[in-house]
Amino acid sequence: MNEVVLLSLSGILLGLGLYGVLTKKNIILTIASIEIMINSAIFNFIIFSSYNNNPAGDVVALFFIALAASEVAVGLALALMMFRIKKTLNIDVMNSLRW
Amino acid sequence: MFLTVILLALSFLAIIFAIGMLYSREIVHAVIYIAGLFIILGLIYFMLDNTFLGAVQILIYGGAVTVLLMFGVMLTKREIMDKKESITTEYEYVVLIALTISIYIGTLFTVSSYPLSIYYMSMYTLSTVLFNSFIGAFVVMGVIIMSSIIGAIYMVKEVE
Amino acid sequence: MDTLLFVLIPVFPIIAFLVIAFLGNSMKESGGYVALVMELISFIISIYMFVGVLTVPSYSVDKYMIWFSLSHGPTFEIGMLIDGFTAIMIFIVNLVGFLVILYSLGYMHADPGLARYYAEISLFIAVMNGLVLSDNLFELFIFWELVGLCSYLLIGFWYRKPEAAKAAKKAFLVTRVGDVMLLFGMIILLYQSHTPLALNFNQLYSWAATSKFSSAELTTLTAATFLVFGGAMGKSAQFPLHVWLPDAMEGPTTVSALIHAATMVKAGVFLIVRMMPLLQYTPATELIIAVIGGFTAFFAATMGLVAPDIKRVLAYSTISQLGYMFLALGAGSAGAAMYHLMSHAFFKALLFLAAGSVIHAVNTQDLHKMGGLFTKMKITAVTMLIGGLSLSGIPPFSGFFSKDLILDVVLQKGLNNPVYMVLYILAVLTVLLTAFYMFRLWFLAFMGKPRGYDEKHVHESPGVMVVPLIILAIFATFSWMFLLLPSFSQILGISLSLNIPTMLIGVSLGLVGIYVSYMLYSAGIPKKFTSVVMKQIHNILYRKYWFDEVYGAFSIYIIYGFAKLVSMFDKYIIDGVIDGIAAGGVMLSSSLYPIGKGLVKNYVTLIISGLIITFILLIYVSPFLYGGGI
Amino acid sequence: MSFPVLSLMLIIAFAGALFSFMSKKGRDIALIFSSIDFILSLYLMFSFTYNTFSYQFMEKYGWISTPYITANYVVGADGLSIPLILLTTLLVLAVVIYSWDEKKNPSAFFGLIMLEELGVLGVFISLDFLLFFIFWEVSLIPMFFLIAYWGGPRKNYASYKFLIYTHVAGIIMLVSVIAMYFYSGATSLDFAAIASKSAYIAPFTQAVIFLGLLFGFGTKMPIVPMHTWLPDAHVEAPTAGSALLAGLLLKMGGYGLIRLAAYMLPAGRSAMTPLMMGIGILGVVWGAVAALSQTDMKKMVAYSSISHMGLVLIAIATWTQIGLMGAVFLMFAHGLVSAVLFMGVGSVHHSYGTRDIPKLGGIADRTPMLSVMLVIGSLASLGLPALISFPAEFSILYALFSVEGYIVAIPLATLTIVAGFYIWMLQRVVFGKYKSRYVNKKPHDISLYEAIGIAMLISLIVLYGVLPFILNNIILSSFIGGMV
Repeated sequence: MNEVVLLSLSGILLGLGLYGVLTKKNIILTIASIEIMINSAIFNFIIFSSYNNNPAGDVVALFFIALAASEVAVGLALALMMFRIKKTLNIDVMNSLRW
Repeated sequence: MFLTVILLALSFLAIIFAIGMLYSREIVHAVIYIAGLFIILGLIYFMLDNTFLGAVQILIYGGAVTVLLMFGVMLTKREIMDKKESITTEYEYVVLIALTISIYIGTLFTVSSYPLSIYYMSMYTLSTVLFNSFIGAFVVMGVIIMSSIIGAIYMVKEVE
Repeated sequence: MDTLLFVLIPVFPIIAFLVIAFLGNSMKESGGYVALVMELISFIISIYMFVGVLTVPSYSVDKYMIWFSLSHGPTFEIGMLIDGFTAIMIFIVNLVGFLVILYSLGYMHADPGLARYYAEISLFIAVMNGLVLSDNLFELFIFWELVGLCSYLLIGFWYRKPEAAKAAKKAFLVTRVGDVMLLFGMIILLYQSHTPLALNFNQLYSWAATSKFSSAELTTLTAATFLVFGGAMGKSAQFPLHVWLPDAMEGPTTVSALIHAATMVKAGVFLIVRMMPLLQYTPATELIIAVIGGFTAFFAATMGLVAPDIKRVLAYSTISQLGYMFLALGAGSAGAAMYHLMSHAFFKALLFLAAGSVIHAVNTQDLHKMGGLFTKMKITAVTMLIGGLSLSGIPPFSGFFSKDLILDVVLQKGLNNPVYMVLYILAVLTVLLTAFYMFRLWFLAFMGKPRGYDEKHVHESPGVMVVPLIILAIFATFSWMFLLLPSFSQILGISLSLNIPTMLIGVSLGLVGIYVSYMLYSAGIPKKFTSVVMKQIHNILYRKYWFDEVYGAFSIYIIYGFAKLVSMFDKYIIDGVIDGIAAGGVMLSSSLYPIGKGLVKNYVTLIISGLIITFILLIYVSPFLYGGGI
Repeated sequence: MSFPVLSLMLIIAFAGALFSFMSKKGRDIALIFSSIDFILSLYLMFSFTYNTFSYQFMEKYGWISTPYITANYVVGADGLSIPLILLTTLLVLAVVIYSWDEKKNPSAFFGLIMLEELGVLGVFISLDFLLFFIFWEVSLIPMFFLIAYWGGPRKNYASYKFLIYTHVAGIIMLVSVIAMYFYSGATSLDFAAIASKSAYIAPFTQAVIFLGLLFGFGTKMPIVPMHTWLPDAHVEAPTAGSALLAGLLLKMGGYGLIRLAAYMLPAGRSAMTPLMMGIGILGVVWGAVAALSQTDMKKMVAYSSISHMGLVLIAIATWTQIGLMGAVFLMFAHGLVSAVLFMGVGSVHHSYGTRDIPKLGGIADRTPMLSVMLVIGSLASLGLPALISFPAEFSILYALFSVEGYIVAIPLATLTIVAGFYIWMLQRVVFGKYKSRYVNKKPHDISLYEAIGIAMLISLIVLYGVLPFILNNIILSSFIGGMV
């Protein structure tokens, strides 16, 4: 029962994070949504690691947390850059992938 | 049973916070909601007898990341765009998410046929594994994090 | 006899052809002499062959060389079959060929395309000799087509005249229909007979003589022989395919004399003569040949009654006489057909050359513009009279004997078979018509008063043109004497038997025809017909039963229309589908274009959709397909 | 191993292409190199050993060797390829001479022609599928550029259509051969290795693979209804391109169909025989009838090619000795004849500035030499005996009759239509009164180089028409004997 609850929470968080990534126009909120998705993934690792008594999952989760933190730092740096160059945080302005 | 009730309550709260983050009008509120979400997840880790990761979660996510996000908001706040745009109602995305979740839960039920129970994860075990089996990955990870931080700083600094 | 010598008969004209074709433009007039000399040599050799075969009537030699062979199939060869029919035919071809070249020296004098003319005539004589010498149907077909080619080129000799170009096209295409039938017949015969040497005549004969045909095989054989006759129908201008020959008169008159009267059109008769040993097993085909031949004889003669053009009258006469020959073949007598072929070759070549002489003098082919030439061109008039009498079947000219033989043969057959009786009556009526149109021509041309040509310049033709006329007139008069030679009769399997009643009927009808035309035309062109019926009949005959119109409409509206339809289908349907697919691709891509407008969000959506579809497939679909889970 | 003459031919063609591109006198170099190739192919023809059923002039070197795929550099020739090799070198030489006066970027033009020779030669001599496919694709590229750069007003459409059609066909062919390779379990992509095992594939699989190959090679031939690229490509291509396209590239389809499809997959072939017969007969009729209504002379000749290739397909479908001999012979014959016709039409266009039949008329008056060549080409194409096409057509029709009976009446009747459009064209274009209304006022007769190019081919048309056994013996003794 517990694991069902936890895994469901993880899935729902992933979906909500994805929803945020896709719909939010503010780049900071997009980064926050990505964080939610990463958290749900980490959460999954921890659930399985706890239930299987396998520390490897925890270790990976640890790495992910560290990575996610630095990723947020880089993401925010990018957001600042974007703000400086484009004078806005609207992600729809960033369409220079199309030449 | 007690654990289940607590977990359910925490999960409910987490979802509330996540939705709140997605639908808040003020971006600062959104950051506060997400901080709440992170902390609740940390609490859940505690409930799973994984105290070290719970602490890490609360420290890094609930503290550092939230503060970083806050700084991001503070550095750019004035230029935040029209509030109406923060919520979009594009139907296809919602469908997409529903699909994602249902599939995810579907996988979950295939998995849940295994006998599962919660084990205590001591810090000693974790550190033993981390510094023995995963030492190489640990070092690589450190380098990556270091370089990404340096890159971020450099990037921000360069434009000045 | 040295058989290998006879290989040279076609070789000399070929040499002439090559020399004139490559050096002709610098040779001008002298090209004619080259052709003449070479043809003279061939003529001498062919006389040698003719005389030699007459001394040994049962002579039959088959010399061949392998052309190419298949390990699981027939061997194709090229060879010579020399027997009585070959000798007679080769004699005719080279005699007329020689005389026509001689005549051409005068007739074609100063034509700008002289070199081309002599080259093509030489080529024609060469391939005609090859056709006659062929010892198998395959080889015969090759030369058959080549004589058709020469005919095409020579009809279109004056290619600047659009009518000549059209006539050449018509001749080629109409005979092509027959040729394709012949090809079909050959394929069937080759497959059915399985002779070791493909379609070799002697082997075909022995195959037909030795094998016992079941009824299904007989049906196949009937189809094959009928198709072979189809080829003859095209080349010899028999009933449904007769339309090309009158138009072929657009070529020079010498060409008409040589190709479209004396030799090439006889190739069909010769082919059927060669096929006679097979035909006797297929009475149905024989009957068809007789019916078509008899009908054509009458049918063409009716059209000849009103033709205004001197050469066209002779052309219809040729068709009609060829019909006689096929009638004889259909009645089962190769000899009668062959003999009529011979005498017809002489008198019809004579008639054409005489007509050429007239045309040379008055510069028109329209009978209505001639008249009163007798006093000015006595030799031409007399020789043409001889030809006309021979054609009309008046004794003692050779045409009388040959025509009488055919009528006799058909009558004998008709005593047992009512169809042949009807054909006999038609043939007898044709005698009347023949005499009538022939003498209408003669009277209109030579009697009465001049009707609008330049009288001062009209004079007898030069010697090179008159001499061939005289020689041919001698042959037209006296060639029946060949029948007095026992060996000649033996070759043809006929004799100079005089059946008095048929003879009387033929001669009297001929005389009636001459008398009627004398009454009508001796004083010039009679008044127009007054009765409506006669006017209508005249109109029908003058319009040639609207055959040209019907064929023209068929080719324009049916075949060309179908062709248009097909190319429309290609253009709009097939290309439309292909271009439509391309356009659809472009449309699809341009409708997908906004997705790629550079927004990361869209890309992420696509990636996620892909992932989700993959998950669905993996989790929910693959267990059904492979039985296991993920 | 004997003297590697086949590889030498490839190298010479490649070197010719390379030097022509680089040099300013590309045409001299192309002439020299294509003559050398022609002489080498004559050497091949005369040193050919009769009555052996194996490949001759074989060369084999290792090339790619992995556990999954082994491909070698194998070249060789037999009775099927010798005539086509001869045709290739001869046609390229004739085309080089014919286009001697090309003004627009001549070095690249002649370089592309030599490159085309490389591709086509490679296709005809390679005995390994990977090599075959590489050369197959190599042969497309120069033709694409010939059409796209030297072509007529709609050259873009035509060149892309050509490229897409033939390339898609090539890919389907590739997929089918790969399927054949894996289903047969052969150890290498060598033709001999595949052929030794492919006959044991399950019949249904064979039929499916055969269908793919028929599509691939058939589009190239082309067969109805994948034929519409051909008229467009021909109309827009320069004369040299048309001559090479009709003379060589179409033959690749027939060659591949015989060697790769029909020979290697006997069960597939027999399953698909009715389809091939049907398409072949349809093609014969379709090409002839469509040609009748064309007003562009080049388009007319192109459609007649479709008709002839339909006959080739019929011949392959009969799979009898005489039929296959006819198929190879007709491919050779059609190569020469259509090249003559395209060159003739090209010269008409050159002299009078149009190819439109209604606008032309009586050209025999002004350009007699050209007219003679057009007449001979047309007569050869309509199958006049003593010219080259007749023995081939007769063999094929006989084979068809021996296999399918009276259905032969349809292609036979079509022969009258073929004669019809050629003779009608001659009547309207060559004969009659000279029409100067729409055309160039002062036409000049065919130039010396053009005349030499055409005359070379015509002399062979007559030679092989009169003495067909020169070619027949090669085809029969070495290839058909071992195959059927």
